[in-house]
Amino acid sequence: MSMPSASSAASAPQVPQAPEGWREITLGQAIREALAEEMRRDPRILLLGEDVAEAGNPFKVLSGLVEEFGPERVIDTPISEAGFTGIGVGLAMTGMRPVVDIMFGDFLTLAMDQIVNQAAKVHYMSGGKLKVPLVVRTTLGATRRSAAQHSQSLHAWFSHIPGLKVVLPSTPYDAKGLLKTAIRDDNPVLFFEDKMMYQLKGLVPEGEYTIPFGVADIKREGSDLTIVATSSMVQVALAAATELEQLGISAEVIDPRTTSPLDKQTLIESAKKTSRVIVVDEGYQSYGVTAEIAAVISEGAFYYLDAPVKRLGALDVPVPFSPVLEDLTVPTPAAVVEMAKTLCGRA
Amino acid sequence: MSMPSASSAASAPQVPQAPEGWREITLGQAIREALAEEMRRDPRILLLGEDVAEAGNPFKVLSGLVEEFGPERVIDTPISEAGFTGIGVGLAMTGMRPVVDIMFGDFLTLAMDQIVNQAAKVHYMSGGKLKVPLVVRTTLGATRRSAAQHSQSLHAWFSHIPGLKVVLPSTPYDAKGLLKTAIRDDNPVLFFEDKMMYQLKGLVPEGEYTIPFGVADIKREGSDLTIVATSSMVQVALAAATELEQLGISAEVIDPRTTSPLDKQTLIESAKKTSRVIVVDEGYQSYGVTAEIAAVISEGAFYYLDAPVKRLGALDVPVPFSPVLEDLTVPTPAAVVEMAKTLCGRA
Amino acid sequence: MVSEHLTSSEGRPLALDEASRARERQFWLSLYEQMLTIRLFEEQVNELYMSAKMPGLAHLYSGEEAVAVGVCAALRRDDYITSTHRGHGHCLAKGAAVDRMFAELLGKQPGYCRGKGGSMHIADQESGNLGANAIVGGSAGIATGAALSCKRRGSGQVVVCFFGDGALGQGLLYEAMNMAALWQLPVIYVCENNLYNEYTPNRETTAGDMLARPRAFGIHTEEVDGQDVRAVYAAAVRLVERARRGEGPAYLQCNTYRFYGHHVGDIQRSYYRSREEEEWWKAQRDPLKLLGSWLREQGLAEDSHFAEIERRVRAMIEAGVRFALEAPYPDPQEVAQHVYA
Amino acid sequence: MVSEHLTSSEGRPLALDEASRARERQFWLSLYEQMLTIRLFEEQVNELYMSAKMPGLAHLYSGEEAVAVGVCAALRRDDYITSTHRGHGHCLAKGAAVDRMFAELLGKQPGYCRGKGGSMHIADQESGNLGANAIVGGSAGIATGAALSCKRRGSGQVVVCFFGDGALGQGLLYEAMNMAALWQLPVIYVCENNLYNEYTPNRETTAGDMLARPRAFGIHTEEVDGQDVRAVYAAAVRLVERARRGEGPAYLQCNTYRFYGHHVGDIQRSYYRSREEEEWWKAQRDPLKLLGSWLREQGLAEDSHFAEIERRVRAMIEAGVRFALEAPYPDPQEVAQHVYA
Ligand SMILES: Cc1ncc(C[n+]2csc(CCOP(=O)(O)OP(=O)(O)O)c2C)c(N)n1
Ligand SMILES: Cc1ncc(C[n+]2csc(CCOP(=O)(O)OP(=O)(O)O)c2C)c(N)n1
Ligand SMILES: [Mg+2]
Ligand SMILES: [Mg+2]
Repeated sequence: MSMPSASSAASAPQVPQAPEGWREITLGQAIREALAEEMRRDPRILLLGEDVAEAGNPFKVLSGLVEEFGPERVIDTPISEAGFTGIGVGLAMTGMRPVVDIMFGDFLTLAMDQIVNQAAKVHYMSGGKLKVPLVVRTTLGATRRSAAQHSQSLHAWFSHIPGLKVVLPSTPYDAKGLLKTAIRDDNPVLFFEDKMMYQLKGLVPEGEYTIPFGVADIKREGSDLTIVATSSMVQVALAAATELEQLGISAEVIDPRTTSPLDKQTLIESAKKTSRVIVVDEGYQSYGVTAEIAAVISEGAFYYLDAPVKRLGALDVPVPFSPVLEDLTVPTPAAVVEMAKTLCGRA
Repeated sequence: MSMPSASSAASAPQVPQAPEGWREITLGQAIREALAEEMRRDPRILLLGEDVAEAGNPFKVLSGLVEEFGPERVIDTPISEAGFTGIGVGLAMTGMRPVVDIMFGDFLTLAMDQIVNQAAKVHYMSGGKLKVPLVVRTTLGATRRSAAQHSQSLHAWFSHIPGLKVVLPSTPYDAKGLLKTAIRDDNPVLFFEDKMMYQLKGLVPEGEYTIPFGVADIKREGSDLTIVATSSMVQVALAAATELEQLGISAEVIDPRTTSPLDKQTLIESAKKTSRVIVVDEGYQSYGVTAEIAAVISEGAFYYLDAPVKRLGALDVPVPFSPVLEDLTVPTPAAVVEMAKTLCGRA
Repeated sequence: MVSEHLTSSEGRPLALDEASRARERQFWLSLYEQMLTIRLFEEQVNELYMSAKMPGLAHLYSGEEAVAVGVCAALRRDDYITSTHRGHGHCLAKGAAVDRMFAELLGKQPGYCRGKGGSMHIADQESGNLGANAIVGGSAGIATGAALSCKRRGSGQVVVCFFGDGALGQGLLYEAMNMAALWQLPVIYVCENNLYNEYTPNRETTAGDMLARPRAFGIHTEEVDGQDVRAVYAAAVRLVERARRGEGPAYLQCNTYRFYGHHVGDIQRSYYRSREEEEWWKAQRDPLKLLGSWLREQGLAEDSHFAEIERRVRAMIEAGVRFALEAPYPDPQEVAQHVYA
Repeated sequence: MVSEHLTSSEGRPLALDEASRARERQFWLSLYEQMLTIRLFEEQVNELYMSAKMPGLAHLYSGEEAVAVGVCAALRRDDYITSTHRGHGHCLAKGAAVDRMFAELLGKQPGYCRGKGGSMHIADQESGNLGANAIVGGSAGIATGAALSCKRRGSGQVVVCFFGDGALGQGLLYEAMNMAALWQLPVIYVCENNLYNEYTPNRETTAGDMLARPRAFGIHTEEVDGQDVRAVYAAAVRLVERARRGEGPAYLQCNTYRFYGHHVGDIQRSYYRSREEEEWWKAQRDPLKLLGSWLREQGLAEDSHFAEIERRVRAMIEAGVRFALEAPYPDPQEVAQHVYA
């Protein structure tokens, strides 16, 4: 199953009426629906985290779940990220399927040992005998005026670690389908939600669906330029693509959806087709996700590229509080457009 | 000041006699000398970590320091990586210059919050008022048959974080000079020592010297191919270069020495000269240091490259215990030679 | 500030000569003024949020003023504190100025952190504030390290580590307390127990006996009514002197309550705490009212004193807000400054 | 195995009828045999290291056998344990086979983890061993999570989390214990207090009263002579039954001693502990000798029993080593297998 129209998902708010069998919901609702449907299907699924029950987590993404599933399955924890992530690992190793909520992606710093040295390695170290079907749901993204310790996008770290899978949904449709896949996966999965996107609306089908990992989605087709964008940056890329269209530049926007596994093939094919590539991601640029994707494309499409692959990540600075500074740290449609114009010889 | 001969440092064991004013020491000794000399110079320097005092740390790198500087300056801690790293941050913010010892690089997972959310951001968040002159010494590298939780090379994570500097010495000369610079730096510095290299010998001058950060070192000059290699991989690259010489391929070996700051200029210049590049690093390959360096070179030397930049990192698997498997996960001279031959059209 | 002040908690007026009475009056009124400054500062913060003039969120300290003020009154200016996401009170009590704090909250250039830190990261080296921390429990190590620094430098400084009851969930705190006890460091862990971790009552997050925890690590532990600034001050003086004498770390639990929501946007609170509970604390346990009543009962202060203080504080707050609203934003190029020293 | 065994610790022979005596003999001799298995297993590990047949290092459990054996004797096969870098004893006591363990230690394909885990990561799902952990304290969360799983599944299983005294330095342990206490989970934290964290005596790393720590979190806490397998077993039975009845977590501190170095390569130990200390423990507090003497005093066993057991164990160990030495290494392609399930 796929979206009725790839680009309509991204620009759903403009669609006057949802097509037959599709509904418009927010990304936050998509997450909640995925959790609720999966929890109905499989009693082994538990949620754990800070303020996940009555409070429904600070972004209200989990509202209603404790009412439906009870406090035995939606569990408020102390402020102990390492501890309850470890508990998630132990649950997962012994027949349960926990979904752990790390309120802000920045707090992953506290749970790194449990995620990286334990969850990621148990299956391998045990020679394939033990499994860790654990989902860690968390956030990324800046511009919420939350300053340096509540604004980071640390997904590159996890993409670097074998044994982990990393998911970066950019639409309600993707969020719902990918979260279901994450929950059914037998491996530890890091699921990053952009906190600025919870209100983003988009279409999802009525019935059940899942989206496989490792399959990039072409959010918009184009022929002059490929923009590879992740999570929050997909909307930025689409906005840039719309502007570029005015300038007669046809941009293809590709969302890898999972950085691990990474659908190298689709990225390379697109690069071969357009010969020009920009990679946009909200993590710090240096040693971030844009580096891997750029390296993969530079190698895989080497003989087809007309210009170097350009990268646009967050500025390499701690995220400042002041709005006038913070807004300078995150890639914008304007910055993508500028880069695209230069790349296409229009600057 | 620079080495009497760049290549002789790397192959020091073959040098029959040290030139006037130079001594041959091991990398472990170089570390110890740097610490001892700096501690004599500056009473604000303290060492903290597990078994750093009488035991001299498990690699015996610190032997003799507690005897000279006493337990007030060489402090055995409980097994509390987060706690004593945090203590290091607090010391650094209030006029001391701590050097914290994280016994195995894998245990950095426990101190991520203190390093990344605290140490790295204090200066910026305080608008430049507070400083964190903290050195975190730790290890990287596999093939010690220590399995998945004692063998990782996690330096890419820290290279990704603005506010941190990351140092990867590959010779006794570099280790001593870079560690002194790290200790004198007013920022948090991650200093990674390859645990297989503590016995590596090389020349150091008698007197005082430091090595600036962000200056790559050309360990061997060449014209057909550039091999960028970090830490443990420098010796691998030099061994490969020697073999390649037999085949008539002249390889330049460049060691960035610090991944943050990264001396992009020197890398790009070399790539422009040779037109072919291999990047070798012992971290997991995906989303690792090789990605950033390859991306930087692919972009910066785009119009000069005859072939795609090739990357050789550790296999993307948790490090296995079994020697027959572990040895397959780390780049070898043979693998570099193979790659170089293909790249130069000799395969 | 570490003079001896009478802290008899009964209503009975103290028998003092005039000079002592004047000193008493002056001291307690200065604490009253600090608490009022925090209270009115926070009112303005809420106002700035409601009128969409402040970016982001803020966690108000109203209701808990006696803790910061009572503890900091026992400190020297060069003593250190570390603070939390709910840090405005600590900042002010330790000596920060209202105008530069407002400027910081608005992301303006004259702010304490040049607008880069914001509400959750105010630091002010000059008044010994090593910074607020948006990671719950995140400064336990920093405070302990600062204490080791004081000890090694022989500076006679002490360190206060403020944190909420929620930080008891963080393992780092125990790691740090263990080392503080082992090395007998001059650090005082001040737990502001306001009964909630965000939206969850701490009885659901905190097993066993809170006070037994620091004690188990060999740390001298006390508990105090965090709404009674005289009691907080007395305890702080004791523990600070102990620490300064080299007798090691202490833990002070201050039982308190936040009058507002977890942050300025937390308006609907009935699902986690009742309006009655809130009303009771505000009516019966307001630290300003409690100190005010005592001062009146003692005949140490009367309406005119309080009116004068309120006028002064309001004027300062107003001027501070105006300063901040008119202050410039940082120059765009500052975004890349201060990443490295 | 959770039958009731008499555990009078005095020398006085027990008054039992013949059937009971036979059961007693059988039970305690089986524990003796397990302890001896561990002892001789470790002797071989040291031997394999010394003769350069084993890759890497290993942390020997010799001297501490009574802890693993006493505790695991109180467990069902489907109960879980988590183990440590010093984990061979736990593995064997929980039911792992000697040959596959040796194979793992040599990095061979028939090893418990196909050679991928090695000494510090042996896991054996079939005997309920969730794995050794090379991160000190690293399994505190895992064990606690497994206990929550047991409770949610209503399986009646309990979990034992083994760790050394050094793990008391890790904050994770307190985070996990807090939740175990809050949620009344069936987990028993077994602290193997062998006095040292690697090369540092734990009095230099552990402030306050160790046992007060779990207690502060509301956890039932006991301490036992870890060299006396009968005492360990009795305590474990009590705590396991408690946990199985749903009465919540417990903490059992077993005071013990490692006879060898921190790891096989730690030969020069005099800078951190004296030879006299080591000799005293080996002579006076060897768990095998202690149980053997008691069995003899009770008239429950005599030389021939012990000789028979030793023959059997030695044969098994020898066969195991041979098996492992002859076993194939994993196929090179296995390197990329099992990264993902
Ligand atoms: C490590 C971490 N986890 C979670 C949060 C989100 N958070 C912010 S404040 C808070 C509650 C803190 O409660 P407490 O320590 O009692 O302080 P209070 O807000 O009551 O003053 C939480 C969970 C955080 N900032 N840091
Ligand atoms: C997190 C972490 N820090 C440090 C180490 C290195 N290390 C291995 S064993 C050990 C000492 C452990 O002491 P204890 O827990 O008492 O166990 P014992 O070795 O005495 O059985 C240390 C520090 C580690 N493996 N993990
Ligand atoms: Mg609170
Ligand atoms: Mg020990």
